Amino acid sequence: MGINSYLKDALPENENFELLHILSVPKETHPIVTQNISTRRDSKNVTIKTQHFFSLFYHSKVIFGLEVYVYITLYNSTIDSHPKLDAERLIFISKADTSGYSDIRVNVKDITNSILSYLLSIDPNFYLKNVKPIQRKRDIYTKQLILGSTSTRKGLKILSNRRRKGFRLDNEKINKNLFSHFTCNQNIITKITLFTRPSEQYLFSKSSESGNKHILAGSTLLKWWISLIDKNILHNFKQDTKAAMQIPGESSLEIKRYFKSLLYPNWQVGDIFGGTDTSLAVYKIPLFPDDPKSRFIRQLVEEGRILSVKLSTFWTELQERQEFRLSETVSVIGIEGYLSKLPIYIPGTDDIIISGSKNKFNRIKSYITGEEYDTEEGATESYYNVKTYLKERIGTNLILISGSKKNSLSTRTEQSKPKVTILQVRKKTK
Amino acid sequence: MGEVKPNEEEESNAFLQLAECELKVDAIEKDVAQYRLDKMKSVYQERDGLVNKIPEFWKIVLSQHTDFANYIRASDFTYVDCIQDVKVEWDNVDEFKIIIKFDGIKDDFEAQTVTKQFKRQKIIDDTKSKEDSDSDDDDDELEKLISEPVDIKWPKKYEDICPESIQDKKSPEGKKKYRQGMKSLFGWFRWTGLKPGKEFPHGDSFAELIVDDLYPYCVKYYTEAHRDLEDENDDSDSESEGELDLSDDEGNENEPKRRKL
Amino acid sequence: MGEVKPNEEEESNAFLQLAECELKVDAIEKDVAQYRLDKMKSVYQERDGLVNKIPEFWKIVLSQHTDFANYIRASDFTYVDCIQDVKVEWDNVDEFKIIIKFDGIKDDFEAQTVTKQFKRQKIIDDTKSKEDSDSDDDDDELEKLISEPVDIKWPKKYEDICPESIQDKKSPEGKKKYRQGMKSLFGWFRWTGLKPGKEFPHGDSFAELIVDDLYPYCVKYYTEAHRDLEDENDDSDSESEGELDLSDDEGNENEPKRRKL
Repeated sequence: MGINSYLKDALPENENFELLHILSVPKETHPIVTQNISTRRDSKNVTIKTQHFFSLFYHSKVIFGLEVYVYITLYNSTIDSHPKLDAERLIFISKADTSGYSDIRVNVKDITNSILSYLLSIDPNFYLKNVKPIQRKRDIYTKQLILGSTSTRKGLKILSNRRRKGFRLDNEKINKNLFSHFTCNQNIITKITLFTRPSEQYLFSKSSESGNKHILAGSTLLKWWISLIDKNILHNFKQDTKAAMQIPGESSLEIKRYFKSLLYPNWQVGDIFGGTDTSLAVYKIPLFPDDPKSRFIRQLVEEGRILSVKLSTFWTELQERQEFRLSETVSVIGIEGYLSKLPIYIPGTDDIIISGSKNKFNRIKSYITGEEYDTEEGATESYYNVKTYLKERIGTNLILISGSKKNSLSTRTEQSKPKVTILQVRKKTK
Repeated sequence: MGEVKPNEEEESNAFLQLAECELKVDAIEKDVAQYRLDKMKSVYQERDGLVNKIPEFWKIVLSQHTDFANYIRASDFTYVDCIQDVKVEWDNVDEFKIIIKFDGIKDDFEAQTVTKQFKRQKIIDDTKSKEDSDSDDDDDELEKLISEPVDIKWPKKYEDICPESIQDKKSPEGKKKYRQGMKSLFGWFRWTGLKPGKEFPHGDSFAELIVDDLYPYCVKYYTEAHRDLEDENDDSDSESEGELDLSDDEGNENEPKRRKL
Repeated sequence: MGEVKPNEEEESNAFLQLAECELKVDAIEKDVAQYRLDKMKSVYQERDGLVNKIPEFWKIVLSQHTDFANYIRASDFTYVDCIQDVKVEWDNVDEFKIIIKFDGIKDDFEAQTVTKQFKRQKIIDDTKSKEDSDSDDDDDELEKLISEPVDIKWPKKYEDICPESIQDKKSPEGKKKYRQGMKSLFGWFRWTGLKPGKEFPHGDSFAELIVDDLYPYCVKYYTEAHRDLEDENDDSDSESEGELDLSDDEGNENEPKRRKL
C-alpha cells in the first residue's frame, strides 16, 4: 500500500493535503555501532544508509516535516554466495516539527505514526537494489568516465574526446561495476530509535517566533513520543518485542513511572544497544547524524578518554553536557523486534521521489528547511518553491492526499505539536 | 588601578603595533588581489570566447551550482535557463560589473543584456550611537558592497509581482506581491545595498557568489555537471558523519588512516 | 561513430583549449602566491618581533585553534604549552621551513629550537598501473609536499614510545609503541611524506595548517581566544536565540550561508 493509504486515515475527511516524500541515494557506510578491533578485523558486515524526508502541505502552506534515516545491516555477507542474507533494519527518527501555520486542526501524532507504519511496511530489499559503494573501483573503463575524483582538466579532455568520437554510457557495465547489489530476507529484526529533546524548532527555522507553536517541555515531549511508539508496537510488532527507554540522570524508578499509562506491557528501563554499566560506551552507542550521543562519543575520542568511559559514566556525563544545560528532560527510546506483518511493499514513483544525488536531495529539502518561518510567508514560499522545482526540474508533482478520518474522531482534539529529537549544533562563530 | 609596570607598557604597545600590522596586511591583500586581477584578465577573456562556443554552458553551470539556487525562487529557473552568457569585468579590485545576457522566451520574456555595476565602499557603521563614538572611529568603518538599480524587462508571467505593475503597494496583498518580486532574480537587479530588509535578500552575497566563485570556477562547475553518475554529486560528506578513528587508542595496525579533518 | 560535424569539431577543440586555460590559471595562481609572499615578508618579520613581546602568545593561539588538536595526541598538549615561538620562512612559494622554539620542562623535556624544511614537488602518481598510462599522463602529475626528518629531543615521559628507545621494534608490543610515537607531535618532526601509512598521519596537512592558516592568521586567533573567554563569562544572554543554529544534518552543517541567513 502506498503512503496515501496510510496517511489519509490520519487526516480530516473531505480535506485535501499534499505530501513531499524524498529519498536519498542508498549508500554503504560504516557500522552504526563502532566495532572493537577483533570484530572489525573479521567483519564482513555491510551497512546501508538512506534518508527519508517528508513534508505535508495544506492550503498551499507547509505544516509538518519529518526526517528519518533507515539503516540496513547485512551480516557476514559473502555477498555472491549467499543470495539471502541475514539482516537487520534500524529506523532512526531524526526530527519532526510543525510550522505553526496549519489552518486546520490535525493530529500530528497520528500523522507521524502513519508515516512510521508506512516505512515499516517497505521491503528492506528496496534499499538494497542499487547501493553506492564506499569507494568506487578505478579501472580502465572508469578512467573514461567523469566521476567525483576526476580533475577538471581530465574532465575537459574526456568531454573533448566525446564530442569528436561520440560516446554512450554502458549502463549495464556501470550498474555491474559501480554499484553494489544485495538481497536479504524480508523477515528481519527491525529497530526504531530516537532521542527526545525539547527545542523551539527542529526543521522550521524561526517558527517559534510566530507565536502559533506550542512548545513542549522535556517530559511532555517524551510522553508524546513514547505513547506514539507504544501505539506503533501494538499495531506493527510481534508480542516479544523489546521496548526500552533511558533518561540520562534519572533513576529507574522515575523512568518506570512513564510506563504506567502505556499499553504495551513489556516496557523496560535501558536501551536496545545492549551492554552493561561496565561495558565501554564506544562499542555500544550507535553513531547517527546530528545526534547528541554520537557527538559526545566523538568528543570522548578528542579527549582521549574513549577507551575508558563505561556506559554508566557515559549516561551520567551525557546529561551534564552543555547542550542540555537547561537541565531539561531528554530521553532515548528504542524498540527491537519482528513485525507482525511481512514487509513486502516496494514504493513506486507515485509514492516517492528518489533523488539521484545527495546534492539534489539537499536542494529539495532546503526549500523547506532553508526558509524562515517567523511569518506565514515562509510557509507559503517553501510550498511554492518545492512545487515549482518538482514540476520544472524533475517533472513530477507533490502527492495529493484526501483525508478520510471522520469528524467524530477528530473531536478527540489533541492538537499535538511535537518537539522532537535531535538537538542543535552549536556553530562556531569565526 | 595602580601604576603601569614597564613590561605591561611594552605589551600594551605591542598590541597597538599588531593592530597597525593588521592594517598593513589588509593593504597587501588588496594589492595582491589587484595583481591577480591584472594577471587573470587576458585568460578570462580567452576563456569567455571559448565558453561561448559551448552550447548551454551557463545554463548548465548555473543549474549545477548548489548555492546559486539558494538565493532565488524556484520559478526563476525558467529565466536562468535563458542566460546565454555571464561576464564579470573589473575596473579595479573594488569596482566591477556583472554582465548577463538573456535569450528571450516568445510571448513571455524579452531577450536582453543587462549590466549591473558594483562598488565596495568604506561606510561608517551608523548603528552605533553618537555618544560611544570615540577616537577609535576608524575601527567601525566597514567595507560594504553597494550597487545601482538597473532596468530589466520582467517576464510577462511575473506581472503580478513586478513592482512596476503592482497598483496598490500599500495593501497587505500588494505588499506581499512586492516582496515576492523583490525576492526573485529580477528583484536583484534593483538591489542597492542601501535599504536592508526592503530589497532582494543578501544581494551582496549573491553578487559575491557570481564574482568570486561562479565566474572564476565556471569551467570546474561545468565539468562537474557532466559527471557520468549522478550520485557522484555529493559534496556534503562531512566530518560529523564518519567512522570513529580509534587507531591512536587501540594501536591497531590495519586501521585506515583517516583522521577527521 | 559517424563523421565529426564542423561544430562538434569546434566544440571538441574548445574543450581542449579550456583545459589549456586551466593550466594558465594554475600558473598565475602560483605567481600570485609568490608575489604575495614577497610583499608580506617584511610585515611578517615585524609581527614576529611584536608577538614575542606578548607572553604565551603561541600557547594561546595553538590551544585556541580547533583544527590543530585534531592532528596530535591529547597528551601532546603538555609540550604544545612549551611552544614559545613559531615562525615560517619561505625560500619561495614551494619551499619553506617551519621553526618551532620550545621551552623546557625540568626533568622531562629539554628546551630546543627545531627547524623543519618542506618542499612541494610534482610526483607522478605511481598508484596507476603501467598498462593504462596513456597520453594523458600529465593529468596524473600530483603536487606533493615532502620533508626531511629532523632531530628533536623527546620528553622523558615519552620514553616508551620514542623510536630511539624502543628495543624490539618487531614485537607486537614494540610495533604498537612505535606507532603511538609516530602519531605524536614529535613523530611529525620525522615525517617525510614518502612512506605513507608508516609516518605521522597527514603530516602534509598539518604542515599546511601551520603555513597557510596558523602562522598567517595567528593574531586573529589570539584575539578570538580572548573573545571566547569573555563569552564564557557572560551567561546573561539566553541561549535560546542567536548562538544556536538549527542546522539539521551533516549536509547543512558545513553548507555555506543560505537564504536563512
